[in-house]
Amino acid sequence: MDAIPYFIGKYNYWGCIFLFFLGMYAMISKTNLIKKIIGLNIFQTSIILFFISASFKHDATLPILMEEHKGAIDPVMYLNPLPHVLMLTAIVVAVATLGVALTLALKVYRIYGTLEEDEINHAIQSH
Amino acid sequence: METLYSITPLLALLVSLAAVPAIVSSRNMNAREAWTFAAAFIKFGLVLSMAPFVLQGGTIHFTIAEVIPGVPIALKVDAFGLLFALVSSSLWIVTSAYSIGYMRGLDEHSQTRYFSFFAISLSATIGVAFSANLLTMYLFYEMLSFATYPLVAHNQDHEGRVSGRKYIAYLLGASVLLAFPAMLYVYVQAGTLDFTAGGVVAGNVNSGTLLVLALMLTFGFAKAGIMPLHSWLPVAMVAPTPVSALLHAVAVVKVGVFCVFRALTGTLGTGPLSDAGIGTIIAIFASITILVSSLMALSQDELKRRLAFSTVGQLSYIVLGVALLTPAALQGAMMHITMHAFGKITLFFCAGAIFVASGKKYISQMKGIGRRMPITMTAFFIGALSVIGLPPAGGFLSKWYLVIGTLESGQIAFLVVLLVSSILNAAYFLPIVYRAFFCPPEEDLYKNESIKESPPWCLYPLSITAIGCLVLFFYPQPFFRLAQLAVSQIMGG
Amino acid sequence: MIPVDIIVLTLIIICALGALAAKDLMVAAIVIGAYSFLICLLLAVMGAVDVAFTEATVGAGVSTVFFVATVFQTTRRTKD
Amino acid sequence: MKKLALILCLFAGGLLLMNAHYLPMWGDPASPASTHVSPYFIENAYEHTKTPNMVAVVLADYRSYDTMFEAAVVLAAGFACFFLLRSRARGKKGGHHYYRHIPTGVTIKIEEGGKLPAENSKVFRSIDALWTPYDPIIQTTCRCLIPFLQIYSLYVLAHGHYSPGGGFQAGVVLGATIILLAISHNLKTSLKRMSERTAALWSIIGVFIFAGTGLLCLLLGMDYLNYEVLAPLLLSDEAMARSHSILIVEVGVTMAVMAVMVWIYYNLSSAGQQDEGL
Amino acid sequence: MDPIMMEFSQHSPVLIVMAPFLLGMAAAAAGWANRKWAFPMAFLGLLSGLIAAIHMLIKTAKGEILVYHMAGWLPPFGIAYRIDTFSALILTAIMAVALINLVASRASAEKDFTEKAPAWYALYVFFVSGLAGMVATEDIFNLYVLLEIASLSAYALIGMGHNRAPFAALNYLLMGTIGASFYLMGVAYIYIATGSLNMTDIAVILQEMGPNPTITMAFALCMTGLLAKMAAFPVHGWLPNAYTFAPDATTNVMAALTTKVSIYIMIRLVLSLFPLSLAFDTGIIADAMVWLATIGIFAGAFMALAQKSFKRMLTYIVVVEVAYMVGGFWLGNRAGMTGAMLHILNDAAMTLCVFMAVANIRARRGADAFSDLKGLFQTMPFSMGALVISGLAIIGIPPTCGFFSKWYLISGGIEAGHWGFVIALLSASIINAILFFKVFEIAFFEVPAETFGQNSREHESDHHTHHGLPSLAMAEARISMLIPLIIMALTLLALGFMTGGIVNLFIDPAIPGQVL
Repeated sequence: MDAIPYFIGKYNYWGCIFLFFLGMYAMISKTNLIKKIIGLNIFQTSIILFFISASFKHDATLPILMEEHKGAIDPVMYLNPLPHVLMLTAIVVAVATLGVALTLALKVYRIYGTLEEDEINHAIQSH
Repeated sequence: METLYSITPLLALLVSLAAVPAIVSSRNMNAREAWTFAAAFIKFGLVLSMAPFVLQGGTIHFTIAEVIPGVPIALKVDAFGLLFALVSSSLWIVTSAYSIGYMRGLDEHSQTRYFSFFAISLSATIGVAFSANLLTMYLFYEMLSFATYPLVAHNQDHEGRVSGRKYIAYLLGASVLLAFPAMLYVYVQAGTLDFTAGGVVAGNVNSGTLLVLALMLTFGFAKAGIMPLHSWLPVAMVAPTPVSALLHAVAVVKVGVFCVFRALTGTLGTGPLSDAGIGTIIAIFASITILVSSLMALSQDELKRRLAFSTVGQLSYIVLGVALLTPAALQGAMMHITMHAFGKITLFFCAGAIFVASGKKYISQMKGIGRRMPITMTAFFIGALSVIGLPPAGGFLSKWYLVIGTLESGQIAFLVVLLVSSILNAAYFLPIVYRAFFCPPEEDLYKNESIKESPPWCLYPLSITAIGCLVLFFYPQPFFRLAQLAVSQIMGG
Repeated sequence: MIPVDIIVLTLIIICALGALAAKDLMVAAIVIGAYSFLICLLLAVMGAVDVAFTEATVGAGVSTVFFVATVFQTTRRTKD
Repeated sequence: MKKLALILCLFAGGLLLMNAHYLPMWGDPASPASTHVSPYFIENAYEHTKTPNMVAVVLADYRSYDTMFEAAVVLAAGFACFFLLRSRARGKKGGHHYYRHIPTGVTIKIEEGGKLPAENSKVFRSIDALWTPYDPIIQTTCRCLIPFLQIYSLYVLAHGHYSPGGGFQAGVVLGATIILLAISHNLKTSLKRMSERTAALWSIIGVFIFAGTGLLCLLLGMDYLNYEVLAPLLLSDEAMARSHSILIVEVGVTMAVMAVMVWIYYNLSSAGQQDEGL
Repeated sequence: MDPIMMEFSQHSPVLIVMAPFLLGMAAAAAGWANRKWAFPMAFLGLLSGLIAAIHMLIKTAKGEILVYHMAGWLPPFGIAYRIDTFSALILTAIMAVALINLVASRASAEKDFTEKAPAWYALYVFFVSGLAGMVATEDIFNLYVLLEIASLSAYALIGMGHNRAPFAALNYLLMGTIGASFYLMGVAYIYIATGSLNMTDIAVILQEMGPNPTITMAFALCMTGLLAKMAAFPVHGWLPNAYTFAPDATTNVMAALTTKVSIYIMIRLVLSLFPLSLAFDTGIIADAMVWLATIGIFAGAFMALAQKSFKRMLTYIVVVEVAYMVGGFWLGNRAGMTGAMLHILNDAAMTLCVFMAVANIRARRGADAFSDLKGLFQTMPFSMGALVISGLAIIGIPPTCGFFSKWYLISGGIEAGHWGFVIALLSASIINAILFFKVFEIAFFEVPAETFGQNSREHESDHHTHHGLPSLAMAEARISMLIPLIIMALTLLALGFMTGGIVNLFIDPAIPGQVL
């Protein structure tokens, strides 16, 4: 297998997987809650990218039917619309999760006066 | 063999359970105790009503629920079950009467709770007696453990707490860790748990596994009190005496040996057990228990504790009878359930009566008490005779059959065990009687003129059971016939 | 067309690392906005215009505003 | 913990990276994802619904049920933020208030316990504690921008059948205009335009339009969300009924998303007090 | 049945989700006008869900499998709901549990949340309908969306509790999102390999395709995600804090349902999506899972022993119960699977019961540290009675339902020769017994210090104290909390007796024939 087409053919997947685990690592290891939530954001967007990458087709156009094709449609001409729909949903779910996460972080801040996890744990233990 | 499908066993089981709401909601003591009596009599009547049919060799079946494929929760009344049910339900009536005297005499607290759980315990006992398979039996066995916990811990003091903890730890621990997995293993191998003549595992397991199963089932039903799982019984004596009397001389402990009996004969089967020589191993455990507990009983000063150790030994007689696996020994074991029940309950009633009347718990304080409480101590004497196994008390008969059983099986060592233990029994009972009647009373007995016979609610029951001990010697036929039938059913004859 | 994809994805990864490394949460919030915008670009490159549109409005727009609002209400300080 | 997380992520990441070898090449038109179900959508979407934008069709018709719950997730998030944060108690910013005397443009700080001007005073106006200097350029620009943005969002909504866009995008843009108002002026101004109560009600109504359309289909005797049955009501044939219904549900989505975005912003930016925002 | 009802009844698969959902929204909207209207709406919503569930239960019991095509599009193009006997059973359990808890929690919810109570009702109902949808749906992506709606509501419901709740909820959110995202990544892999999202369709494709590394990866991702969602042992960290600090009204339903539904999803994916050979043929995955569960049981049980408050102790028991089900299922034989599936139902019931009892205690005593439980058998006999029954069920004592699922689990372990798991289950019983008896002892033998001398009523002849405790005046929980609790306690017994019927009618048909 030729190295360059292989690299091009897999680079998207690699990038997404890297982002996926970067986000996860940030969620686990960062102590700042907002940083954790940023990790969460990266984590979720990586899946969106992954899904869309997987559904990409060379030499296909946007999934919006062109006037001249009405009647006889060749599926190879158009991109797969289904992953787009799924990821649209996933984005909205992600922003909803983000909203709730930030709300909780704000609430935590108002209770402990800090966003650092270790300081919060310390406050809980000393209480 | 005739079989009949009838709801009567379930009714007999439920009647005391149904009495609980009535007991709880009763407005005064008399109503509450009236409910208890009503339930007791109805229960006894129902059990008795099944006797004629069973005496003809029939069995009565009832399936409550199909819970696991091949293993329903089902009731079956056969001769052995009926024998046990008759003993416990008849003695419940007597004990109820005695409870009234004892509890009122001592002005005990939480009597409603006491009577409620007593009724539940009886339901569980009858349930064990009428179980058609190991699962049903296990169900009622556990129900009995939990229902008796509040009775053991009745005093709600530190001692009660410690005792209750030990009680539940031994019983629950053994049943969950030993009996339950053994039962499941049998189920996985055999696909059924019904009690059948000849057992259900024959051909499915090798003899090593069979030995493990037999030991797990024998020790798993720790209510049988085989050493080293016996020590819950002496500590359970902190309970009010009627509890000790009915539950820890009749219902609970007999449920233990009954379960061992059923599990060994009905599930594992007498055939496979004797083929593999496992009976002897269990018999050895039983013998050790008999001797050790008798020796330990000798050193107890508290009357109830001495009785408790005596019970441990007597229970192992029954287990020994089972383990010998010969018809006479089995019959003797079954008879001993009855005989020991009547004898030991009498003894406990007497101990309780002494406590109610004089507040005395220790044997050393009981010098000359027979002069103040002649009826009580006479009853005590009769009960002791029965437990020792001397005529003219019923205990003689059952012991006789056990002796024959040892001869039948040709294991003379166990005969020696029986004889030695009988001597020990005499050694720890007769001095009490001697001391009560023939020693001069202690100083404070004179000072406290109020000590006289216990209240009639205490006195009559113990007289009745004492007379029962004698009657059973002269007229043991019903139980005798039942035991014979049961043996033939168990041995597959 | 293909190199564009690789370049953008590389930039995305750099932005992600930058957002996580930033010592100021406000900076991190803004960088994550840029990250979202690049994602949107990559999506558009791959022909998912609807998704790109949504990501642009939701990810780069509203999410960033939410982040900024939260940072405003709490603190910009972070230890990592 | 950090090291453990790193090892875990490296291990699992390595596994996934190695596994990526078995994934179809990027852009491969013969991959199963492109050949199994998707051709059906591409071939039939227009015929079924007379809508060229396949994404809109799949979104609001083939997989409309998903989309409805997507709107529901947004609604739930709105409720969640409200439920968690909203409180009437004053925050930690201290008891002082800032007011502007409109005729002179002077800003006054009133310490705790001081006498506050009347709520509806024409002369004094309450301003945020995180007060930024009065900036006519930003305010005017935003004022000019917002109507155009709103019209654009309606265009995105209405033209979703033919071009990229649709309910979500429109809703977010519409919500963004109100957030923009809140940022450029202050929270009170936007609350006057769209109160919390309105936002909540709109979000519920929005989702209800979507779910209600489905319920109507069900009541008329077809499967849930099967728009075909609405044809007589919409005075059109079945394909057009689908097309129209897609618009209807997208309107619902727009309303819900817009209201919820604004609602979440209100709560986040004021930490639930809704007195002073960014 | 009259024609209108016939017409309507075929829609029960969608109504079970939509009726609660719509009425939940209505509860919020109506609650905005007048707070009093929120509860009836929510109640009505869950009630209609329950009716739909029971209706489906009856239908599936007759051997029917209900398939419902959303928007009329046939799968794999549209979204479908597919309800077999077992899902109908779980749906009924979900709705019943939610409804009972709604009634029981009304008072505490309205007290705790006052003006925000309508939002609580709405989120509660969203949560329940999300769970119901997860059970019913046949579309793996729809499952993700429903999972998220249930989770988002859950985060909010938890976050309003104790002072420490928001932080616990945030941790739960992070962990839950990791779980859900892993699942979504798995969906992506499945989609890449098959191009389909419908479970039945995928199963057919995978059957033809044979072994495939992408599918193996998808399997691993989905399972990892679900393990995090169900709080299986190494990733259980979020659960104890979240459930301890959540408001009681929330904890009751969450503890009873969340983890159970995740386990249901795991079972459904393994049995009806992935090829069985993938899960069980190599034996490595299955063995690893059972060992994980075994360790989880011990770890959870010992951590439960170390706790000082009752509610927190129970949360660790939830972790242990999860491990039962995971282990039982991965034994891979019929008995083990039956046990796991039966335990989903039983555990939902008994967890609800025990947490409701604790909620009652907390409502009366205001706290649940072990030292706050003194004298409870006298002051709250009915609640304690229910607590005892649920404790027995958790220990696994017949005839409560817990015994029978344990029966299947252990016999599955014996059949598979997995002695470690058998021993773990038995030890867990013992440890549970220790845990509960610790509580019972305190409640039975000890008396709150301040009541000595004051409250004891010595003159009633019946309560005269000989050497027992001084009598305490009865102070039971309010009737609206007590009656649901007693119903639940009786249900635990009834479920035990109905085990045979449940297994034969609902669980056995749902296990594929090739599982022996």
